[in-house]
Amino acid sequence: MSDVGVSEVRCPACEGDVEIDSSTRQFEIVECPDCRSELEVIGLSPMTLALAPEVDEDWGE
Amino acid sequence: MSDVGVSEVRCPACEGDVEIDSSTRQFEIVECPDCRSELEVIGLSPMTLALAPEVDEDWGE
Amino acid sequence: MSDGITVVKCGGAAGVDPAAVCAAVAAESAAGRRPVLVHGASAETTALAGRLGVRLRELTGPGGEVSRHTDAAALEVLVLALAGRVKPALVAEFGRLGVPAAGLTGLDAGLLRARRSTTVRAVVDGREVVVRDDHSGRLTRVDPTLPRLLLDAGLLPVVSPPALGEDGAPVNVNADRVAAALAVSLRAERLVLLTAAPGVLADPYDERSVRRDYRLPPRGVADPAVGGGMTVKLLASRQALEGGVPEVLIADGRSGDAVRQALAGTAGTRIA
Amino acid sequence: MSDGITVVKCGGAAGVDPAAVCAAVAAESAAGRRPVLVHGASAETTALAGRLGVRLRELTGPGGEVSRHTDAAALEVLVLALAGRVKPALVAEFGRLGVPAAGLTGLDAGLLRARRSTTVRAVVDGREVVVRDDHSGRLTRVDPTLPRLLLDAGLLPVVSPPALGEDGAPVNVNADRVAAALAVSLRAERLVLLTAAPGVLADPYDERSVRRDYRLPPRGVADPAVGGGMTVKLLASRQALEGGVPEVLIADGRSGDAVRQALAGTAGTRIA
Ligand SMILES: [Zn+2]
Ligand SMILES: [Zn+2]
Repeated sequence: MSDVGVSEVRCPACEGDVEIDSSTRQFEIVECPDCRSELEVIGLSPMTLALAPEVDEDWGE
Repeated sequence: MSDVGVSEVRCPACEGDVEIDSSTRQFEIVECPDCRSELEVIGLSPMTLALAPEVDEDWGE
Repeated sequence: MSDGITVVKCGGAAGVDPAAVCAAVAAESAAGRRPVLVHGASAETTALAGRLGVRLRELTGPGGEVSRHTDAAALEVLVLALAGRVKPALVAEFGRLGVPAAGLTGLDAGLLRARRSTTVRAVVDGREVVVRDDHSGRLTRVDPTLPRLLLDAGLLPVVSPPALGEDGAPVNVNADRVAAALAVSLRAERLVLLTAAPGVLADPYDERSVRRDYRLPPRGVADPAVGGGMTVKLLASRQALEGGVPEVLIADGRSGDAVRQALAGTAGTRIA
Repeated sequence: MSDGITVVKCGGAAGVDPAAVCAAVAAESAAGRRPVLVHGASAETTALAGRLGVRLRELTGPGGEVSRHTDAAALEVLVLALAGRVKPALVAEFGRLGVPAAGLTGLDAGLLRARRSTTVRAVVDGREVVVRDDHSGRLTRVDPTLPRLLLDAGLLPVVSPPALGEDGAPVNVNADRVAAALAVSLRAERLVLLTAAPGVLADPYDERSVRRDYRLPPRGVADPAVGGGMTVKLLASRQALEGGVPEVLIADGRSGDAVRQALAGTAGTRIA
């Protein structure tokens, strides 16, 4: 059982509110409901968002 | 505790008798008391002797 | 202008027989052609990781593609397997066959340069996350000077990842893509990608359904019949064709006969 | 005729700093000299064997000399350590320093051939026995073609055991002897054997007692002050001198300064 709470965090792109539930993990990607930016959870306490990095396409062996 | 018995084996070089005690191990080098040949124990049961191979001098890394 | 170089890529994957590949490639060399062998080490990496107690993790990309997560421990095992096990075995096998071969990794003399993907996206437990400890990346440059020097001296280059990263650390790069990029940069006449199947199959569950030819779609490689490890082979094929390699084959590496037929051009799937 | 080649051998042994050796050798290369680096991997072999759960056994020769028993499992670990760990690390370090280097083992293109010692004598638990599963042996031939090709192309060869045996299987050979034989075959100007001591010591317990010169006795290397790993270095030195290498140094590999001084000829013991 995980305790699912919700916190509201400011979107770094549009300053809108993004709801993050407490089961979210570090480095997870979330989408801003207002501006549709992809955001990365770069810290959990306090909950901190940043614009998600671009995708690097290639994988190795 | 090892049970130390002695067996007599024919020297392959001079046909003299070589005494081998039962603690002798496979591949051990023994010397013939008569002809001074170096002999290798190539089998334990039955105890079998052969002329020991020449020494290869070099070692690796 | 072509000078008769054939780049052959062998797995990697369990099922591809290194001795069979060496025998067929050695015959190619004896016949006066100029083969270059590129290899991976996936089966050996898995085995060695198990013995070393290193857990190899997989990442699922956002598009569903599955790949190894090359964290620092996995990179160490990968380099051990590629350079310390598969390559010496292949080079010794060529030596036994009387074909002088020389092993190279991408670290040698700037052969393969890569840009490490410092951030990759993956799906872990259903959640998309950013992974920052991955040591794989994208080939940025191939310098054909050293393999060409060896070829001109009558030697058979045996090439594998890793590549050298911008910070001087090894970077895991895909060996099929290495083979394609090397074929382009050496202006090879042919690229032969060996795999544990007879080629591209019309029905993935029926090995008799091998296609003689496969035309890549204008974009992507999407075809419901083509999946798994074949996707990266098709991407590598496209890269080679677009780079001017006249002939690209995907063929069976599981037996000496199969490899000989592939090198003779009488088996496998020709990609166009 | 000499063309300015210096063969530098680094351990192997714990205490010799690979980054320091690379920096000093890279500077040598930048100064227009032509270094060749030969390496062993004893510390890495021990570490890797521990992680793989492979027990490395030692053999005591009839004369009391102690050596590793290279059984099949030990050979596998040794090749992993030499070709899969130490060599990629050295080559990547040279890459980081902007010096194009290429890694070679004796398996490459017939570089080092050896005759495996199928039977060696050893003392086990006080009894002299014949050991038949040893995969070490004696160098029988060095082909300088490949390292010379690399040197002529401006590359720095990074060379190590194993050698290729007569049956096509890898054979463990001593890296100091590899360095000496390679120096002879390349007609090197200098052989520098780096170790975890400042050179040959007059008093083995006092590092300040380093000899500036050491004259080898007419036969053997017997000298009560010289023991352990120094013996094989002196045997290798004799081999190099008898083969026409004009200058042989045994010097400190434990710091960058020490290696630079050795390469400048201002530190270490000059063997004659
Ligand atoms: Zn927003
Ligand atoms: Zn006798």
